[in-house]
Amino acid sequence: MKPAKFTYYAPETVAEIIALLGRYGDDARPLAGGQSLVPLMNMRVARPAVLVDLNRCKALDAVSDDDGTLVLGPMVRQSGGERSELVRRLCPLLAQTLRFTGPRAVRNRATIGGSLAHADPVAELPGAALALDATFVIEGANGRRTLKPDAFFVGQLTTAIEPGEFLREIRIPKAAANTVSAFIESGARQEGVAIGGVAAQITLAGEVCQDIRLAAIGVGSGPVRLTATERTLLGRKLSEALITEAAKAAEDDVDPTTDLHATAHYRKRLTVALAERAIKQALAGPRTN
Amino acid sequence: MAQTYARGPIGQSTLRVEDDPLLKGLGAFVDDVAPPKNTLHLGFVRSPHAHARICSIDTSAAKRLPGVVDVLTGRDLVDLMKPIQVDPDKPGFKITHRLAVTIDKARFVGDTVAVVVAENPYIADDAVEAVAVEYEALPAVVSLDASLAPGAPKIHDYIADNVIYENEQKTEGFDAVFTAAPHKFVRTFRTSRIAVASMEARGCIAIFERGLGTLTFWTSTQVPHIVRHALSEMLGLSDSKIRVIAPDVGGGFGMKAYLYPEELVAAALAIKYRGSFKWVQDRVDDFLTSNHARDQQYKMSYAVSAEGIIKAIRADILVNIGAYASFPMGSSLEANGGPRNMPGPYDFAQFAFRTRAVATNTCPTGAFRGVSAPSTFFSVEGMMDTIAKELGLDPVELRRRNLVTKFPYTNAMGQRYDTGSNGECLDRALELSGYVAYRRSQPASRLLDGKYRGIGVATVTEQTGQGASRYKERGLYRVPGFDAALIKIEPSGKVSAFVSQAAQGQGHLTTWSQIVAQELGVVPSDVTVIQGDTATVPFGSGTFASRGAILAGGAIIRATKIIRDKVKRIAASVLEASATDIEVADGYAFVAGVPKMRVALSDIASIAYSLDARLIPEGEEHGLEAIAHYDPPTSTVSNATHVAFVAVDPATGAIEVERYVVVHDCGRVINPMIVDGQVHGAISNGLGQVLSEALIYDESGQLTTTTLLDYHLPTALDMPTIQMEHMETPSEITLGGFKGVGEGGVIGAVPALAGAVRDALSPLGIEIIRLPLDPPYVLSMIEAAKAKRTN
Amino acid sequence: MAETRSSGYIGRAVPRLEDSRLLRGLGRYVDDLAAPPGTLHLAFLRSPHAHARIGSIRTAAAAAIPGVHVIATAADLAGLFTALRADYERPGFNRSEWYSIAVDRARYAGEIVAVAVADSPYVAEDVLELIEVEYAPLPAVVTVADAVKPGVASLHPNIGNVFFQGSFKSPGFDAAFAAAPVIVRETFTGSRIASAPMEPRGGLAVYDPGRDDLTYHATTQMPHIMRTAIAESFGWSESQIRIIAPDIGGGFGPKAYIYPEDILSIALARKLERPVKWFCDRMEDLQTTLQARDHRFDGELALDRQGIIQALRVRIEVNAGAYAGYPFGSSIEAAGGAVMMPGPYRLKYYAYEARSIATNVCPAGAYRGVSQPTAFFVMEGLLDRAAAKLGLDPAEIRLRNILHADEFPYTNAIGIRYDIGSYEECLKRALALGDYAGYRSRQTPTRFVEGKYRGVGIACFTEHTGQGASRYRDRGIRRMPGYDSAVVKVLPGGKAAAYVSQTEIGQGSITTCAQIVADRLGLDINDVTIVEGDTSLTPHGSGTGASRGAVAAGGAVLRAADKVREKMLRIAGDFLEASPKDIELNDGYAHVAGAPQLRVAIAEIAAVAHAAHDRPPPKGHGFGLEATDHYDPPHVYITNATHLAWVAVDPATGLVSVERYLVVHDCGRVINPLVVEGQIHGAVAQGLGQALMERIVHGADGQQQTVHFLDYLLPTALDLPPIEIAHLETPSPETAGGFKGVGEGGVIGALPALANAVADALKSFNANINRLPLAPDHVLDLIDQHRDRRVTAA
Amino acid sequence: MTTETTHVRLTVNGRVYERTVEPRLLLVDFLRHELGLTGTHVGCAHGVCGACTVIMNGETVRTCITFAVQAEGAQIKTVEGLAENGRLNPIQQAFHENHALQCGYCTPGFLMTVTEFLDENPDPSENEIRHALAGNLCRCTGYVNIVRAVRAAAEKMRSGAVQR
Repeated sequence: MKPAKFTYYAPETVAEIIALLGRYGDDARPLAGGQSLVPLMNMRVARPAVLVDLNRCKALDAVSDDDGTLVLGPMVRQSGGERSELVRRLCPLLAQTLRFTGPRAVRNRATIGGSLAHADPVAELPGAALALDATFVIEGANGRRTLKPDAFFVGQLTTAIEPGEFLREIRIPKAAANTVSAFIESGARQEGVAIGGVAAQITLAGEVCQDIRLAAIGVGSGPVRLTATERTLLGRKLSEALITEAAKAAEDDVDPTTDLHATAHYRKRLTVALAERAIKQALAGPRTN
Repeated sequence: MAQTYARGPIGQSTLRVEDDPLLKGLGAFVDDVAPPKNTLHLGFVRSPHAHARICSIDTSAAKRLPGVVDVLTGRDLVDLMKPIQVDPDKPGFKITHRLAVTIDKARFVGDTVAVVVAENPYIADDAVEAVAVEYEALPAVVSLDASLAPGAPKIHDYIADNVIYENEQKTEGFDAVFTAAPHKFVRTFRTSRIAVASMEARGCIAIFERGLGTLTFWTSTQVPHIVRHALSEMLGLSDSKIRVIAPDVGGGFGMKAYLYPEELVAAALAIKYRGSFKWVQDRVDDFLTSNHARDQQYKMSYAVSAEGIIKAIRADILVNIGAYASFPMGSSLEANGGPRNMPGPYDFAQFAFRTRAVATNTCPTGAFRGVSAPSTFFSVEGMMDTIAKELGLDPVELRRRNLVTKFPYTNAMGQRYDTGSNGECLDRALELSGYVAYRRSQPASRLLDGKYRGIGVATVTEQTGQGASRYKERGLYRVPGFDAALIKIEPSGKVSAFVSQAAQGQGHLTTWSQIVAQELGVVPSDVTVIQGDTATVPFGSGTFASRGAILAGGAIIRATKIIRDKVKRIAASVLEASATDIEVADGYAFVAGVPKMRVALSDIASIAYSLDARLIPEGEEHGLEAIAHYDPPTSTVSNATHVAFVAVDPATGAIEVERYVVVHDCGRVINPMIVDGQVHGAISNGLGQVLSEALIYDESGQLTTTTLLDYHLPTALDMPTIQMEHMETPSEITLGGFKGVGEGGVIGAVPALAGAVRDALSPLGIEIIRLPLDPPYVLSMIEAAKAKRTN
Repeated sequence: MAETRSSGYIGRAVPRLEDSRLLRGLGRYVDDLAAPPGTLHLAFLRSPHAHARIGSIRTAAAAAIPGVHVIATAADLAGLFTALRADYERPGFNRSEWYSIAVDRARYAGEIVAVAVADSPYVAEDVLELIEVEYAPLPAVVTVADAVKPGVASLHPNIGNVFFQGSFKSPGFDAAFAAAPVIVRETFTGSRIASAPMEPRGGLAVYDPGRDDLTYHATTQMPHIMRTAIAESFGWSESQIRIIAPDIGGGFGPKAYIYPEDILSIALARKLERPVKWFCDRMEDLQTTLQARDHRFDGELALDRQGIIQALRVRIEVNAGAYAGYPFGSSIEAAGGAVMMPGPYRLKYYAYEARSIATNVCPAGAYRGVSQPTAFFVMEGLLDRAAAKLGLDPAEIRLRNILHADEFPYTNAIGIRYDIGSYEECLKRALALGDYAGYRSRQTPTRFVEGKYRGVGIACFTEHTGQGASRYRDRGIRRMPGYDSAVVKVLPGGKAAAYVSQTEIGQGSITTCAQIVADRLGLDINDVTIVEGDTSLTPHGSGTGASRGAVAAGGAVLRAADKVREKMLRIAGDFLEASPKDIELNDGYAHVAGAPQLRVAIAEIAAVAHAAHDRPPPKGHGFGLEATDHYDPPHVYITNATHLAWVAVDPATGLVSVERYLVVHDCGRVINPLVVEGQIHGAVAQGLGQALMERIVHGADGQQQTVHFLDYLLPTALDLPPIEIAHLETPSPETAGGFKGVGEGGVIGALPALANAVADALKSFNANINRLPLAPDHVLDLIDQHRDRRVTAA
Repeated sequence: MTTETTHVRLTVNGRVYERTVEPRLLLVDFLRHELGLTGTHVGCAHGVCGACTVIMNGETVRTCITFAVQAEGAQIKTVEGLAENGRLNPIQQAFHENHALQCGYCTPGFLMTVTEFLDENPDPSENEIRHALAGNLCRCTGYVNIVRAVRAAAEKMRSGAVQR
């Protein structure tokens, strides 16, 4: 398990990054935290001819509040994001999700942008991004374009980022007042790689569900929105019984496949259980101001 | 010759297994061993003064050099190690201490004053130069006479007369016998100081393994176990955490049977810095600091009957021991070596001696092949030649009248000779050399074709294979005396032999494999001998003092017997026979007389190691190995006659050795080719001592011979062809009947060559009482004699 | 056992001597060793097919890479070594061989087809990618059922895919079985698992062409056996071979084997006359290090109406993979399970049939506990089913059958003798410490508490430890000597060293051996050096495995130390003018009992013995202070234990969490409680992994799908509960020192305890726990089935 | 920025090292085989087992999935840098006293993880300890004694801090 040879660049500006990505096109891969890419390179499953290391570019790891939108540079480290006061305040679900993205040593290095761009179907952040209705800013030689999650996540390990482009920014709308959220997941052991997980963000008016976004992971080629459950709950008072019933509807939203870690049937069952728990856990937590 | 021995691998000139790697350049001498990464290199700042007070040492400039890691003085090291102390608290001994790096005074040129630690040996040399030492020079004593002179400067403050060791003994009734004898002869003989000059100088690598807290110490030594024990004692690290490895050693000859200060320093620094340190000596440093030898004086007084029968001998011996007593042999080794060897092959009852080891401001002296015996027999045989001449007897005739020919015999020192062949050896040597015919045709002038030509005959003994009791008697507590062998028939049926000794070229791997093979009924190529590594081989003494064959051979014989008996018992169980009926040969155990009823050793090994369908017989321990020690009860005595023919060029004083004959008896010969090699090499060492080798200190104590241009080792041109024959009179004391052989060649060569020159120059009235007989000295004697005659 | 006074190190919780260097990062595992100058790196091209004929191999493109030295196939290495063969030739065993590189045919995905030697491991991997091999895939047999179908081609000549088969039936079995009124039967299967030591396998072969000898540093538990195997394979003398097992990062059984990589690296080191190094990566380790526990056990337990066991019958099938490994051969799992099955209960009638079957997957072999975890998964599972059927509490049915203290020595149904034990006491103690009765009394029929189903499981078991030569011969294992050896020396300076034939692989044997030596010789433990794992330094013996360290190696150390002790006492007696039997050794001194001022330092005794003293050694006793001794335990020694596990099952996720775990254990005389507890903790964790999450999955084509730690799951700190341990000490009256083994017991108990606990928790679902692992999807299925699966009556 | 080799300069345990390496050289191979600091181990080379954990610029990282070139200018602390004046530090000592290691292969990774953890959370609960350790695999100890050792180290370090 040693990576194949590659040409290495460590540009310090965005312009250089774009120039390099443009020059090498399909041969180049941006290197963010590397926590998913380098294992694949070690196994020689991934073997980019050119690696453009984003870690030296200072402009990419900023967290800011752009008038009510949380703006994240792609190189914000996952452990840094979790600790960020701004993230916690504007976007509690993201902070909650970041606790689950891996062991501390991995999160110290792994980036928010890297995980989103990697688009692993069992990764937590794409689920959160979907629930948060994040906007993905992609930049390349032809300038910037923005995509919503449904357009960004194309398939397993595939996003809409084209050769020559990279994920330049993630923009997440600030959670509205009276919003609650939770992320939970479950795996084959007490913690670790998830089999499935659910991110929930609910905005309440009193006890009534005013807005709700639920996203499940591990049940498709990318994160899946649990629209049937959402529909059942939207505009209604969230009683325990209603939540249980609504969660059952999640079965209709997902169409998972069987793999090493679980059967399709199990994944459906798990999604239902986690949806119920995520909603209940969110409701048990504090509301945003 | 009561015992007869079966034919087998012993006695064959088996080609050496050592040779293949050495011939391919695959030997591994200390400097060939790859040291770990980041190994640091040592350099030693040597005193340029023979005797000086150290006033100050400024290490700052040296420390500033890039690549210099540290510079340490004696004071920095004093807490890391105990001083070297060797001699016992017994009458005659004075206990001395030596600091590996001296603090107060330098006591010889080469005494160590500071140590540098650097990233490579080049920088180490730079740093040595950059250490500034301020000395206050003191008067130095170099010679025996100067050291013993009244009011001579003291080498060690606590030794008033510079005599470190003294021993005086006299047989009962000596004075009366001496006085009563009709003839008295007195001569004083001197032998020069010589260097061992092994082709590989000294060196060591000390590797401290931080994880395990262990020290692996590679060193060019003859005595790895003694080094380990000494390091343990002086550095305070458990000997179980020290592994001493003597890799290939490029010659030792006794000089490497010592622990040296550099070894202590390297090991101490490795422990202190938890790292690796290496030091490899250069030739100049070797001449300055590796133990010298044979700076001795023998005043011999003989009382002889009218028939030339020796009645009594008195000897007064002085040994220049240099600045310090060395570990582990101490100050008494050479001083006692003289009287111990002096009785030699001759029969006399009355003996008196006084022997003293005298300190001087010179490099310490110690063991070199034969220790004192070459000087002793130079003196003894010199006396025999002189007495024969004075009494008008042929030198051979005088010897014959005095030789011990009946065995067992106990000499005047109480040493028992179990068997020997002094007379037979002499007869055969005379026959081979054509002595009688030579004498008959020899002109009285000794001049033939413009050169003085003469013949020298020396009959000598060699004390070999000493055990623990002998060393304890001599006060050499640091020399265990015994050796050991651990023999294993491995699961495959092949054999491993782990022997406590460490070779320096003698061919241990080959000879031991022959003994093992003989005793276990296998072929030598199935035997692998392992030696020189304290981690793998059992504890023992090491290789020096012609003890290899006897001690290792004895231990091997004892260990193999245990295994053979076990093989027989297992075979008996397999073959359903009685163990007493089983014989072992050719890789099989078989029922005596029924060779078809047999079981292969490899099968027996499988059973013994529980790798077979058959379980080991009830009551039998697993494995097929045994360890045994051997400690011979006394010395064993080899004997030889050397006959040398020389020609002396009166114009140049140059001596040419024209012919050389040796008849030698070292008991049962294991490998004649290797014994021949030992004798050849030793003769060349003796030839060097007689003809050319001398370390010369000037009056201030500076060594003037510090290169191979100044110190003359014999070359192929100097050595004659050697005609050799073996007699085999097995010892009745030692296991296997072996006697030692490593040193005999020097012991015989020195008196034989000196005697031949004496014979050649006898018409001139020249007495040969001093060595070496280098051309200027010989020419000066010839010229002086001629001048005397013309006067 | 001669009871003499000791300085009390045996039995003390001495912190380990091994730790200091390991904690500082100064351990020396194979890949940490400073590679000698000129070292080349070896990488292995492995068959991607489970079964394929190998056609042409093209290496030209690969050979053009700068830094490559050699690319070799079987043809290039022909004649350098021979195949390894471990089994006996006797009825029940079918002869097969394992050649280290595939010739013509690859028999499992991962088998080596070619090798590359290069300047660096990076380049070596580059080279592998460019070697082109033509494969003609053949049908792969992956399961036992497939392998023995009529008409399936044999993987090895003339074996019909049966490596081994054996059977046994007690006289009178049929009648006893037929007469029993109650019979429970079930088929139990375990998943194939990996030992997954944290350090994968590796080796560094240094061949000295000058001396024609080899030093091979290897991740091995059994250097002496490896040396013999290599000598045999290469036709060398063992004298030419030195095997060094440096620090070993976990062994657990599979590192007791000789692997193709070992043989190939040695062959290449010799061929190239350069040091050759290899180090498996995790993917290679998971695919090619011997796997284990691919078992199917059909068990039938016959009882009377009081729940007293009448007879037990079991049929065992083991998927042994493609080859029989050296040294344990093909029978270790199949025959081992069968022999160890009878356990701690009174059982007179026993019958088994067992076989090992060859398939196109990675070879299987010894892994901590070998087949005992499965055997007790079966036995304890059947007992719980019988209890349910009879309306007895699981504890009660065990109490009715378990052997009592007054029944020892006891010879079980297949003739294995149990010397002594505390079987009943262990169970009772565990029930008391766990407040079992209280827990049961609080339990509801649904077992549903605070959102989870909660239950308790009991497992009683025996652990076969310290087997000697005769046991291995009985089992048909020829290459395992069975005895162990030690050389104990007191060196001239008075400190001690012991050279032991076993190998430290993390179990703390350096410390425990040092305790024995220090105890017997009256030395401070810091003055004792223990050397293991080096065939040049240590005496011949078996090595580390099968819970034999304390018994066999510990016994050898004890015996050798006592010989040295005796000599020290004689010398001390000489010094002190006292009888040796009145002398005690303590704190570095020998002193007259009751008169501590009458003493002589052990350092002085050592000086005398080594002729480094003016006092001679006592006449007739020879020089040195050292002794070699061997210990071949005459039988097998049975350690016993009871495990109790409390679990909670999340009905929404199927995730099982272990909430409490209790072990009461008796391994005879305990040398170091700290070390014994560590062994139990680790083994329980491995049992927990097997019970709850670990599984190697093969596709129908024989491809292994779980090749890294993202797919092959090991338990983490979150999965393990704190483990409570109580020791009972019933010293063996037969072994040296009274020691019994302990290394494997934790796994053996954890499997049945956890399985039974989950079954108890899911009692209301009548969940049939007969298959492992109890992974979330499996558990959720069990809950979902929710149908009455009553235990089948006879 | 080149194909073949790149220059790296970094500080490990207070000592500055400079080497020229291939960009693909993993940081763990660099530490182990270029610098000879073999205390850091490779257990999986895919970032799961945690054996290769070191502290880089104040935070734990997995060196088997980091390239050496990426450590240019970094401050790294490895297990070899933990002992203080040759003495085991309180975490190491607690591991020793509580028998928290067996084969020792994974131990350096645990020590580095615990170093960061106790630095941030000096008084952790058992549950917090288990979560902090969950990214490191151990196959020998069952984690029982590692958890104990972390608790003991925390106590010792807290009491030490009070004394100071």
